[in-house]
Amino acid sequence: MSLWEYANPVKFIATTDRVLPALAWAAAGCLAAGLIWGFFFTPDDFRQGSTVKIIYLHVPSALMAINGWLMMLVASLIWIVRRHHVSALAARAAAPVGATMTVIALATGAIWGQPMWGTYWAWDPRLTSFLILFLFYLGYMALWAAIENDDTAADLTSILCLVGSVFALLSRYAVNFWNQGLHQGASLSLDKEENVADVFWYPLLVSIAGFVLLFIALVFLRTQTEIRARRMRALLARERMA
Amino acid sequence: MMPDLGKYADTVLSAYAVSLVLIVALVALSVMRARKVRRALDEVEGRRG
Amino acid sequence: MIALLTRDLRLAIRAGGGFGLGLAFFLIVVVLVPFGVGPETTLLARIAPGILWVGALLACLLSLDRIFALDWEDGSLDLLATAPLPMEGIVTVKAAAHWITTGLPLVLAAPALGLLLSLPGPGYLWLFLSLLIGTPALSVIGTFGAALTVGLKRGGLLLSLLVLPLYVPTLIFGAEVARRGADGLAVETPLLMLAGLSFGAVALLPFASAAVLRINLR
Amino acid sequence: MIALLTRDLRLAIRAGGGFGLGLAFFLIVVVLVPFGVGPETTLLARIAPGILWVGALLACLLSLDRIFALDWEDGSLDLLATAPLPMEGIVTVKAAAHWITTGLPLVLAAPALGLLLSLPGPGYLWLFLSLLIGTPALSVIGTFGAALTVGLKRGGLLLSLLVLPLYVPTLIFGAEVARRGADGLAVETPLLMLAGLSFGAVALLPFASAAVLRINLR
Amino acid sequence: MSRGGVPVLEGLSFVLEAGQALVLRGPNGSGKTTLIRTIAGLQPPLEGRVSGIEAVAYAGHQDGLKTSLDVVENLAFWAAVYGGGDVEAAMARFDLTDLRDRLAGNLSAGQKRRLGLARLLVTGRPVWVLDEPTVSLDTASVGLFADAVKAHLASGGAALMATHIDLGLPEARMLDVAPYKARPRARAEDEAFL
Amino acid sequence: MSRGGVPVLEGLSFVLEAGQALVLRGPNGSGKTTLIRTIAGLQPPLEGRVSGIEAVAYAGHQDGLKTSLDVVENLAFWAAVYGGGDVEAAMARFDLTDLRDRLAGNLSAGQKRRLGLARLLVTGRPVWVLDEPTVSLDTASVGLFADAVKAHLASGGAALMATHIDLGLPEARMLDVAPYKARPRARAEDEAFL
Ligand code: HEM
Ligand SMILES: Nc1ncnc2c1ncn2[C@@H]1O[C@H](COP(=O)(O)OP(=O)(O)OP(=O)(O)O)[C@@H](O)[C@H]1O
Ligand SMILES: Nc1ncnc2c1ncn2[C@@H]1O[C@H](COP(=O)(O)OP(=O)(O)OP(=O)(O)O)[C@@H](O)[C@H]1O
Ligand SMILES: [Mg+2]
Ligand SMILES: [Mg+2]
Repeated sequence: MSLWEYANPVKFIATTDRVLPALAWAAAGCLAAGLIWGFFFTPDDFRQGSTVKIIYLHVPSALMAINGWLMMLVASLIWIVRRHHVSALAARAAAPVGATMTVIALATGAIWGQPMWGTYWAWDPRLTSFLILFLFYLGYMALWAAIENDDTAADLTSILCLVGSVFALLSRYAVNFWNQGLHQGASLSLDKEENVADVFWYPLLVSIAGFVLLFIALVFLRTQTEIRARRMRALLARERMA
Repeated sequence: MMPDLGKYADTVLSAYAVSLVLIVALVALSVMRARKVRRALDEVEGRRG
Repeated sequence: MIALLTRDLRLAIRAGGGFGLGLAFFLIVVVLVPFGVGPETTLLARIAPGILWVGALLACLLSLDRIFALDWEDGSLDLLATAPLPMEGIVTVKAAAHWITTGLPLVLAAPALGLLLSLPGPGYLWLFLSLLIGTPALSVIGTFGAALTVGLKRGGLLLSLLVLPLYVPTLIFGAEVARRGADGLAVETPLLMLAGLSFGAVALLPFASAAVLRINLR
Repeated sequence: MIALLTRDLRLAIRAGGGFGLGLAFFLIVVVLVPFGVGPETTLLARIAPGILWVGALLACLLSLDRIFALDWEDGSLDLLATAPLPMEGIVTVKAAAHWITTGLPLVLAAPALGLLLSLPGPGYLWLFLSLLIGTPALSVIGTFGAALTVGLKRGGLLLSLLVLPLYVPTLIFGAEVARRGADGLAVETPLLMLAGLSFGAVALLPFASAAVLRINLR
Repeated sequence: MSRGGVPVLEGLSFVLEAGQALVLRGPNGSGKTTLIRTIAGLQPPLEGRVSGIEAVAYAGHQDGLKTSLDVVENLAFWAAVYGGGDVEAAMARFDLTDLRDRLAGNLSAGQKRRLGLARLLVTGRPVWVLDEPTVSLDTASVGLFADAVKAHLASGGAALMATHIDLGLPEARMLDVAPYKARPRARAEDEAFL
Repeated sequence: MSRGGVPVLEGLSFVLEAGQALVLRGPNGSGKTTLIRTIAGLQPPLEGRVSGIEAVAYAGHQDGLKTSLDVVENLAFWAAVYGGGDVEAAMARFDLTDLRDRLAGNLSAGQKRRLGLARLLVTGRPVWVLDEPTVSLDTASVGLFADAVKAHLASGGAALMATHIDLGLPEARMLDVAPYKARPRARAEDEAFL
């Protein structure tokens, strides 16, 4: 059985309907577990005090913000190459989720910045490229909203997503070049585990799992919604023709 | 039960508050729209018989 | 293709064609900034290269919707699409016409406006060069955005929203060259980056723009 | 009149209507400036009130051509002119719709954007107040400019050129209030001037705009 | 009467009474549009005067439709502006009821024009002044339009129309504007300089 | 064939040979514009194919005139794009020579349309595909147009036109598109969703 079968809307809805409840519960469970563990049962950092607790929100949301865009890029490519409607709609469905994740990362980062760096916002490269990512999300959603014909919108937004990804990468380089920055480097790789003490690391992992599951569940749900909305428009159009 | 957050209580709590509000809003909006569209579609399909 | 270029240039200089208005806008942004931030020369001199780049970018941005909108509204774009010209050619010519009518005047005027903001001595050359290299990229990227939004009634501000994040790398490298130049620092690295970016955009984006335009005319 | 206002607001929030795009533009200008002038917080803090005012003014400016152009292009303006509405009323409603869809969002967003430019603490209140008082004047003056250029194809940039000098007094007083506020100085004098200016513009300019519009439809 | 400062028509005069229709004819460029815009009050006459402008409902080459509003919304807006005509009746008259929720931007050329004409009904104005109302209409729609005009006349209205085609309105008077073409002479505003 | 994603026509096919004219008829909204845009290559057909697109000169509801260029400049541009037709001859054919230096924006509706039609002559393309070419034209101008079409056919060209009025072209075949109206069925792109 080929993976592409799930690109059939009906099949997609049927399959996701089956897994959605489980996904939703798993997401809620992991989120609750990770956040409660992190918030109530982890010690304070000797330097950052209780503010380390923000990491359980900040890092997972930042990861999902980036991965959300990546997922949209892949879905756009699938749409361009194979023209599976579900993938175009999945990209559309993911955008608001990714954008919200970006906002959460920005907001928690900004709030964290106040005690750590003495300012809510600094033009640090990591922060700046996140802001640019947010603009890309906004533009992408605005373009979807502005075009009436569904297929035209899918085509145009997927090309925007492609070109945008290239420019997002370029921006990342440009911004790094422009300002060296305050933000800590990536330390979230398995082999450099020692960068974060285990007490923080395990709840963080659970929380990340929660965000990933939440993202998937939301994208499934929203894709279903987009499919249904599309189907409804199709039926109404047919009714009008009759 | 509340852990002692020290002088950063406001910071940590507001970060959690903002994030949870955003997540809940996103989930609520998604679920509401899903319900609405599903209902509207059922109606249209019902009309079709 | 040449007929199209001359037509576009001629339309631009005719009444209401908008030639020189980008320039005027640039002038006015540069004039407004001192009203906003206050008249102190040292402060103005420090922000001069950046403001000039941002001003040029905005002036460029605002004229983008002219690239296709007029031709779309009066039906010329449909007729051009059915004419024996490759879509990539049309898009390139449109970008070139935009650069000649908007980018080039900005490049030429920038040093004069630098005077208004007390740009330091060595800055003039680098400002000029960075704009000369960077503005073609702005036109080409802008043409892509204009192609995306063609046919949307007054897509003007949506266009800005789409195009501005795409402009960020060009702006950063361009302003960096101008700023370092004004401070007398080494400019090679950002200048090379800017040139590479500009070249890449001019070489590759027309294909994306043509694809987008074809979809929009469908 | 109320029908006209609700129609304009409804059109603004429909697809392609441009609601929120002025805001997005404001955001983007504020984001671009640091790329231009560099990331130093102290420098940014000093220019923040001025840049925010200039940014709000530009965002306002760019949406001006929507005020009449769409209605002109599809013939609605001719029809409105022959409808039983006083021209002054039409013009006032148009300005009000513009303020609600553009000015008000800018006012509300400005403090948040102040954060990005590290605006000093006391500045937020005064920035907000000065914009709240000043933006209605911007909308009314802009409506006058839009009435002057209605019917000129893509009068957009010409419109900017005409309107910007008219915006200068508002900008000076408004930015002065915000700047003094940020520095903790007394703001009464410029605030009074700004309020007087805004009130006068709202009370008197619609008559001029109506006259100009009548001439343009002739 | 002038257009772009060039005098176009002169010596033309007529009175339109309740229940009457007047059709303007004349070759391309003879000044029909100019005359109609003058009568609708959109431009002042060079000499002479036009009375009763307040009673006029005007429809020109363009329909003034908002492409992002649907059919009902478009009509309801004009009804509100003119103080409440009957939107449903107007839609029924021009066979638009089936299209009621379609965005105006998605109508075909003839459907758009029908919507533009339906606008006249909701104005409730007695004098219709129309410039080429039947452009893009097929025969059936021209018939709908002719019926609407007849009903309007019967209820005491009047109509002035410029058109090149035959409307199927035998009771309408014809007026050919060609003979009133202005002698070549100075542009209106330039008189002081001659 | 579809418009806005809605299938509009189906099962329609014809061959147009040199020297032939085909007039499309059908009520408003029956899909003439859609068919014509498909044949001009502006939109892909849902099913089936159109051959000979490279030979087509298209003129739609809008004339694509630049209001700030004069008559000669407008025509000369299209002549250059298509590789040099005879601008003077085209102007003479549509009686535009007197208006040659007038800006296109200052022409009346019918004069503009004549200019739009003159564009066809300078393309030098053998197949004309026209959507309501006679809108706004008076009887004399319709005659000019009919003559132009006849001359074009005589010189081995072909023409496909959608129109609601009688063109005075007895030799043209008629095709009513109404019977080909698509059965109500899935919107083209939506098929996957039904
Ligand atoms: C608005 C401001 C901020 C944004 C947009 C932001 C963005 C990000 C992003 C994108 C990541 C993920 C990096 C990765 O995994 O490669 C990250 C990780 C992180 N951020 Fe922030 N950040 C912000 C502010 C802050 C502040 C103020 C702090 C604390 C001083 C902070 C501490 C961290 C930490 C500790 C990590 C985890 C790094 C790691 O171990 O990989 N961030 N942030
Ligand atoms: N802005 C202008 N400047 C100069 N002359 C103009 C202008 N507008 C129109 N004209 C000329 O005025 C004359 C009358 O134009 P008008 O539009 O009234 O004609 P019409 O009778 O409506 O023609 P049609 O049947 O083609 O619509 C024409 O010769 C036209 O070329
Ligand atoms: N963008 C669109 N979305 C949905 N439906 C559309 C769209 N454009 C046109 N239609 C519909 O498609 C059908 C065919 O339209 P088309 O313009 O081809 O008709 P036509 O035969 O040219 O009519 P007319 O004589 O009025 O110009 C109409 O019913 C129209 O309402
Ligand atoms: Mg006319
Ligand atoms: Mg049609």
